Amino acid sequence: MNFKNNYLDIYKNMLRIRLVEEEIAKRYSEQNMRCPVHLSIGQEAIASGVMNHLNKEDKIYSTHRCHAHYLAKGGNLNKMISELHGKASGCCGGRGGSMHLFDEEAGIMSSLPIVGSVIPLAVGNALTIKLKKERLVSAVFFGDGAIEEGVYHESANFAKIQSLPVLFICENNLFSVYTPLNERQPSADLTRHAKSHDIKYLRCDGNDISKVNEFAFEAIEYIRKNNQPFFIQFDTYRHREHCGPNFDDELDYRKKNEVSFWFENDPIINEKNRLINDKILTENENKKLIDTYLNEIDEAFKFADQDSFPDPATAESFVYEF
Amino acid sequence: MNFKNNYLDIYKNMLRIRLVEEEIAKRYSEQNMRCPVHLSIGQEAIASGVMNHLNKEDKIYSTHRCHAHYLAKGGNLNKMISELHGKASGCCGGRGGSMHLFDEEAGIMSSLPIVGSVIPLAVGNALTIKLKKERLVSAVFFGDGAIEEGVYHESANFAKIQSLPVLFICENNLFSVYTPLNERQPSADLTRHAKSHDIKYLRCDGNDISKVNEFAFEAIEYIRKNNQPFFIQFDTYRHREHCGPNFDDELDYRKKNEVSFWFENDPIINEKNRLINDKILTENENKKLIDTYLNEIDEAFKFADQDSFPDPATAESFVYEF
Amino acid sequence: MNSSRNLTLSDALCEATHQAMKENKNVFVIGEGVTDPKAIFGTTKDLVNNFGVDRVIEAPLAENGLTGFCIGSAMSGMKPLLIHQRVEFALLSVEQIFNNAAKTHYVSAGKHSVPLVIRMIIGRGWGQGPAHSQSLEPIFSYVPGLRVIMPSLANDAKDMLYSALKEKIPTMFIEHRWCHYVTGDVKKSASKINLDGPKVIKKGKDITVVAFSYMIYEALLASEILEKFDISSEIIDLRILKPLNLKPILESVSKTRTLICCDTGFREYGISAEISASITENLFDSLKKPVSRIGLPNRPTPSSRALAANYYPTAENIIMEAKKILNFTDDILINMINYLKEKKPNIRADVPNPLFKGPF
Amino acid sequence: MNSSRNLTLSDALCEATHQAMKENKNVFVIGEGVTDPKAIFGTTKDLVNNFGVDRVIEAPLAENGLTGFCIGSAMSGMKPLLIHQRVEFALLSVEQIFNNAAKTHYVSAGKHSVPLVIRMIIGRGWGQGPAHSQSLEPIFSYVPGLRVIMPSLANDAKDMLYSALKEKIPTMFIEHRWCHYVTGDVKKSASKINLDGPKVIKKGKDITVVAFSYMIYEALLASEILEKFDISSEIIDLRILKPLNLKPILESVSKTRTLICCDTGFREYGISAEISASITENLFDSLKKPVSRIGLPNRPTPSSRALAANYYPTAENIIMEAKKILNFTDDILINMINYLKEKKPNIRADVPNPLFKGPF
Ligand SMILES: Cc1ncc(C[n+]2csc(CCOP(=O)(O)OP(=O)(O)O)c2C)c(N)n1
Ligand SMILES: Cc1ncc(C[n+]2csc(CCOP(=O)(O)OP(=O)(O)O)c2C)c(N)n1
Ligand SMILES: [Mg+2]
Ligand SMILES: [Mg+2]
Repeated sequence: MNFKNNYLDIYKNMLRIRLVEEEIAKRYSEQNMRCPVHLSIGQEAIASGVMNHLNKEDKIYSTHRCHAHYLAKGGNLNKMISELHGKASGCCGGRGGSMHLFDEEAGIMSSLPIVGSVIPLAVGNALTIKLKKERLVSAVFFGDGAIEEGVYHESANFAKIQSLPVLFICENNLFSVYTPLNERQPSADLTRHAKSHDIKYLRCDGNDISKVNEFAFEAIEYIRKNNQPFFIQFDTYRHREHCGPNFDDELDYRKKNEVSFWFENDPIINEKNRLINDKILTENENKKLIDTYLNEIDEAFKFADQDSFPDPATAESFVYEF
Repeated sequence: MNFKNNYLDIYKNMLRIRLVEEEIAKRYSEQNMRCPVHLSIGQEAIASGVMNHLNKEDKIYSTHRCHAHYLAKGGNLNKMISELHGKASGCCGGRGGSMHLFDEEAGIMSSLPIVGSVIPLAVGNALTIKLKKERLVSAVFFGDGAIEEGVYHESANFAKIQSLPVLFICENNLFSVYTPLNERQPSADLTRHAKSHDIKYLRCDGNDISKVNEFAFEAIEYIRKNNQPFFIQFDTYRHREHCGPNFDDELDYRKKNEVSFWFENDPIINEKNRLINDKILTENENKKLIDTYLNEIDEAFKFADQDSFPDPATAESFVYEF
Repeated sequence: MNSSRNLTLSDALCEATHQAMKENKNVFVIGEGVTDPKAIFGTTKDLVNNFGVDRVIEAPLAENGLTGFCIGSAMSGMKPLLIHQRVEFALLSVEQIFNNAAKTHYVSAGKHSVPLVIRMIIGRGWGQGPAHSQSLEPIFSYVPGLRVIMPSLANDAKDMLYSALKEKIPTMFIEHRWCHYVTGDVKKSASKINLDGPKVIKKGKDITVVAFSYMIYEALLASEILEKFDISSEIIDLRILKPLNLKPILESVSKTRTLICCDTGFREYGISAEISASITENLFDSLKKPVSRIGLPNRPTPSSRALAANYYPTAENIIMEAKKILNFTDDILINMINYLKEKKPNIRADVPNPLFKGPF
Repeated sequence: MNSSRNLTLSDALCEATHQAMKENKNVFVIGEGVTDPKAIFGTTKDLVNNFGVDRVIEAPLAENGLTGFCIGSAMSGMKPLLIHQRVEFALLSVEQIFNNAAKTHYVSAGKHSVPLVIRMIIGRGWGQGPAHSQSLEPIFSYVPGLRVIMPSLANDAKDMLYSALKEKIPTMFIEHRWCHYVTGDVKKSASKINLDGPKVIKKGKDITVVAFSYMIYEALLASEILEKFDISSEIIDLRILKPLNLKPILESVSKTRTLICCDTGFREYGISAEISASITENLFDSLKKPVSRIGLPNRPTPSSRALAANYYPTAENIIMEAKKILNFTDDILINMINYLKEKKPNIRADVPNPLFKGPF
């Protein structure tokens, strides 16, 4: 594989995710999306940069904060918005809600709300890849909180001793809900938990899309060549409340200068400016992009609105697969 | 505290443990000790060296392989042998068996058969010490297998961020049951799992009693001064089968040269030779020591023999503490 | 001077904790979010301001470890109150709870105690979905050595939490999120009460209804409807699922000779199965009809409100079971259901019934 | 050509695994000790020699992780067989089992499958003590989406394991250590059978006894004694605790109008509670007496054989319950117990009854 420096595509991908989530935030108070939502706004570069080097056939796993990963990997937008509305065409037929997004056709295997719980599943998929000699990558996204759960360590150790093609992507947004990383761990360098398991690792600013793109390439190349796990820490920040559509910095749990530092380091605005500077994009083209996406998003919401609710009579199906 | 180089005491302690366990092994086939036994034969230096620097008031926690820790810390021998016999005077009144030894008066808080399960308990005791400002040390012994359990990592992280006076002692005997360490982990250097949690650590040959004694002193001094956790890895070897009284090297799961290397590196024989060499002990004194201990041990077995079984009517007591 | 005020159950729990911590400096609180602005749905409000970070410990994400830390610290002299925002998070710590919390007192022949209280919250509504909504009390109630408490009334919740923190028994204190909103007269001072079992919270003579936690409110509503039609029901709040004290239930059923049991969790292998089996063993000849059980159907909780609608049993189900037992006419049933619908207009299945705000 | 031999149940399980692995290269085995000289009480013997370390994976100590690896690998096309030497070790993985194994098929509206089998062994005897002896089947049976199998007969165990490995349902396959020693006629070939529920293993007309796993042997022994005194008992092997199929039990109880249920685990909140409650709901008017339940008393398992002696229920308890139900005379009871003692001389409570070696 060659390094893909298709930054305009990546930018588009990020922009689209941002617009989808802003629309969710805008409409959330209408109470038609009746499930908790954990928005990725501010953290899009990681999803877009990593997915840039994963193929459709590669597998990804995600958490409660899964919208960006789902969209970046090519998950179906209509099915996502329908799922948030609890409608029949949702990816889970309305059974899961926003924390259970998946789209097998796009290689999005599972998103799970219990912190850390999805990590061993991705390792298990990597075991399948090894046993079936599929030559794919299994990638798992998780937060700085998830690495505190014991199961992360059990997963890392197993991936290493079994030589499994799994990419661990830790998105360090410095918080678990309202609790800062430094109250929970002795250091913000989470790669120490890759090193200790003898797993190769990298760390960079997760809001710098060119770094993310380069590091993701390096990691994924390494995995494909060596059939060994790899760990990347991306430092980033969420813009809005942990769960829900609003900003919540009036609660003062995050330092003002930290907030402003990260808000000014917005991956999408920075990249847009760079692309315009480098004459890869014009303001006009950007506006058009936005219009196109808003249209698509509007259609998705219309689709979800018009979609029927699942028939209560179907509630009993699929408990068992006889 | 000053460094204690009372090697004759330490030797006695090791010797006594060895003799107790050899007696258990000898009598096990009589089927009066009707519970699984995990002998520490070969690993005694660690228990004796570490306990040399712990006071009676300091707390220890152990595993399925707890005999040496119990005895080295000053646990009551009669209560232990009675417990192995399922008798009423046993430390658990016969309820626990050999994997549940404790003696609160001697600061032996708990031994537990589920691998890894005891580690957070020791950390919890260290939390009590901190909250009650008791200035004690809580020490936990566990194997190279236990460190694979996620709960070890959860415990290490919490001990570090809460600044808890806990000593993690990992006895690496290179095996979990029949499975060698190198099939289970990428490296035999287990201190990497202290470093990653930003915990101070040391590692040495756990069969070299002078090293064990020095390192234990250093660690415990550090904990007492700094109220911070510490981790020591002691490399060692068990002589007999994982569970039961016999040797089992006919099964060929351990390499012949590894077995003979470690058997020749017997902590008790080496130390005896050194003490005799250095004129601290004579062969004759050693014989007398052995006689004294064998006598004591014989008494303990008599005690257990004569001890009554717990009254079946008491089986209902202590489910709840109303 | 023990005046009382109208408080929510969550405020009542918060008060109990403040009072227990004030009285006993060995009580400490630990959990993910206990010091954060949301303060575990308000139940840990101001604790950290009053008692400091040493005694109100914000935890890393490590539920299994946390449970072990609490057990070790309980065994060595402290009284931890561990809080999980969802009962599901405690699933990671079942080994610690079953083996170490439940058995240590027994295995040590009474020499060790594990005076630990674990608060766990059952999520419900607003699309919580399959992994944030489970009623797992049967799992814990199966294990001898554990105490399992599920409060329904605000003042009782306060007294039970406060009393559990005074005793030495490892206690699973399971709260239904919808009970948090319920209000009631709550005494200012906290009382040490006997945690000895179920309580008759409404006297009656025709039919006994055993319920607990949130289902108490559905039972009270059903009872009100039944009463309109001259059927008098006795409601027993089970309160303490383990150890199980059947006496108050036996007494009531001896009188009414009928019984409906309501679970917040699954019907199959649920709490009501044990109650039904035990009561039938004891009162087989007095029972007019077999014991009725009400609980969730045999499937996970879907997120969509369309699928959740017929999932959770309500007062209506209780009334239907009452009809089966008491054999009143279809006409009366229809009238009852109509009356219920009037009292409880089209409420969405995914938000708490405002009727159930209390005070109770 | 499907000749059969007398094999132990553990050998039967081993054969089922070999055959399943031979037929389907997606089946793999994983667990702590699966390749070691003891080979999980012989049940994984020669697997690694036949199928190599890729498909017979010796695992590090990480039960929660392992369960997740198996779920992920099952979802992506493999058929893992995960083995725990003691059911207690699986307690570390309950979150994975409850949330991910049980619910994924449902939550994904049928798009994902988790064809995973987890073998878990209930330790017993030889002072296993409180944390190596628990019967935890009610915990798993509470959860919709899981299948819970507890085999008792050797050939049936083989067929059930083999069939579970052919299907796509996350299956908890719980074996009682003392059943491993039991022998029976085991067919050479493995059969894919319907895993659809309980089976009458002995016909009778006076009383129905439902049991499973090791308690089947106590029930058969009791049945033999009762027969000597002209009481004919029908024995139903429950086999599959979840999903629960009551039909064969209903049929039998409709005929005998009596029922004794036997648990290997605790009586309170045990499997029998559900069976008692359900059967009574359905057959209240036919039942001559309330359903009897037999199970462990409400306390942990002590290690000492002196305390274990009265802990485990035996054929004697079944006979005593039969007396309560059928009202035979005290004299007959005494004769029965004497006869039982002759058949089963002073056997220690902590080793398997040699009577129960079979063949069955
Ligand atoms: C086992 C478990 N514990 C607690 C929670 C509650 N919870 C949901 S998200 C979250 C924060 C996780 O932080 P992190 O992993 O950093 O992800 P982020 O939300 O920052 O993206 C917590 C504590 C949970 N879902 N699962
Ligand atoms: C959670 C759990 N998994 C598996 C076991 C079975 N088991 C008992 S001891 C043991 C070996 C543990 O190895 P290690 O920690 O190195 O201690 P050692 O026996 O070598 O002293 C195992 C796997 C257990 N008791 N608990
Ligand atoms: Mg975070
Ligand atoms: Mg070891």
